[in-house]
Amino acid sequence: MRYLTREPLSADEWHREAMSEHSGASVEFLGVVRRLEAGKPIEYLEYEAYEPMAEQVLEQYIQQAVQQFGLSKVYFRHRLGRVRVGEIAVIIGVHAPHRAEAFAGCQFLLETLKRDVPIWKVRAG
Amino acid sequence: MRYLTREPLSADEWHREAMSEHSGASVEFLGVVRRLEAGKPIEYLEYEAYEPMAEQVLEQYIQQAVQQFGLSKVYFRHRLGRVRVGEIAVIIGVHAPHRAEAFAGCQFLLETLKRDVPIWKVRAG
Amino acid sequence: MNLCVRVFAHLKSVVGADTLRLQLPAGATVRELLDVLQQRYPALTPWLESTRVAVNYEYATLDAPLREGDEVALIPPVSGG
Amino acid sequence: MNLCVRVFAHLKSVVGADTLRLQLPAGATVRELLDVLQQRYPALTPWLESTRVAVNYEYATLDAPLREGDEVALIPPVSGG
Repeated sequence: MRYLTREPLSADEWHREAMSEHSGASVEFLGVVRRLEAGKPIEYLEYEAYEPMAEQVLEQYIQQAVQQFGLSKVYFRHRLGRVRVGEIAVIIGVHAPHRAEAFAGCQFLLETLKRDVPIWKVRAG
Repeated sequence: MRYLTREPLSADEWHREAMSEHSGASVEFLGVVRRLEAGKPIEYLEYEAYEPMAEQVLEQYIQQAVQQFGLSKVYFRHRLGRVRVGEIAVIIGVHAPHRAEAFAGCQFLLETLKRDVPIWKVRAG
Repeated sequence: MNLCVRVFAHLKSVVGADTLRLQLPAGATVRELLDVLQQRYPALTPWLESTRVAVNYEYATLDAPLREGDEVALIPPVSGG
Repeated sequence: MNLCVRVFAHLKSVVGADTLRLQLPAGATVRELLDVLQQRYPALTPWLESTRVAVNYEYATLDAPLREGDEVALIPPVSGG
């Protein structure tokens, strides 16, 4: 699996990525499990995926984002299984020539994740 | 100075900031000096500021962003003096309960920087 | 043709399985597949309006024809991130 | 009253200084300050349309009155980030 993992996520790997000399903007989104889910305190969320489809859909959207927004680099990781409060569920990092494309590219990938990538929160505890 | 510095910037300090249990989203923007400035290759940019006013304007906008978008944390640093190609000129990091506020808060601070904070690129070489 | 339909998230407890095996006439469409599923699993009916069907890892329209060996999946609303 | 006006970025080379000293009648406005500056530094004229004035670190309107001791600054279009 390229974009999905059952291991704890850290942004360190993304932060070590060098920027191209033509990239003036880096935008990063981290999604973290909150204490309150639907108004109730929780300790963890559990994520499930239709893994081969999720990987394929992500690959297609990342290629589209690179083309559409001229991104020079994309980093995408989503964790599966049990993710505890305060831990990272998703990392989306992009490099682009300018700020507008960097924000638009990162937000495009996040919105497509929320709409079309077959990953589900299946349990909160 | 709180938000302005003449020292090289690193995002490490921001990356070590803990997230509140009520924050589900972290968005970070890095602005980096590009090789091409106005179509010509450069080695560095030099930034100048009206420092006390820049600090005060930033403080006001950060307070506004915290209120308006419910941000739980804001990190803002802008470098002054000579900044070489590939080095960071500005870091804007925010934590918020949800993704929409996190993106909106970070972009609000970046747009106010570009419009109202008295900092100038005074030289490219 | 024989088809195997994968089921995800809360739909697994609705149908009581994570894989369903069906026999359909050759060339049946996604819509015909859903009709057969509703007959066999009436509890699915209220969920189908918000469920998409994927064929070979791509979202498919209701009139898409199915072929023997296709990997079909019922995709309830996603909630990643 | 005596005022000292700080000048930034390329406006420093337009007026040849980073601080200008002016005498204005008590209660003069930002607009009157800009009129006096244009007379003394005609080279400033094409730049003034895009220049804002800050008084005590806040952007001021053209009709804002000035007081002895105010810190006044000419702010050309900013280009941080």
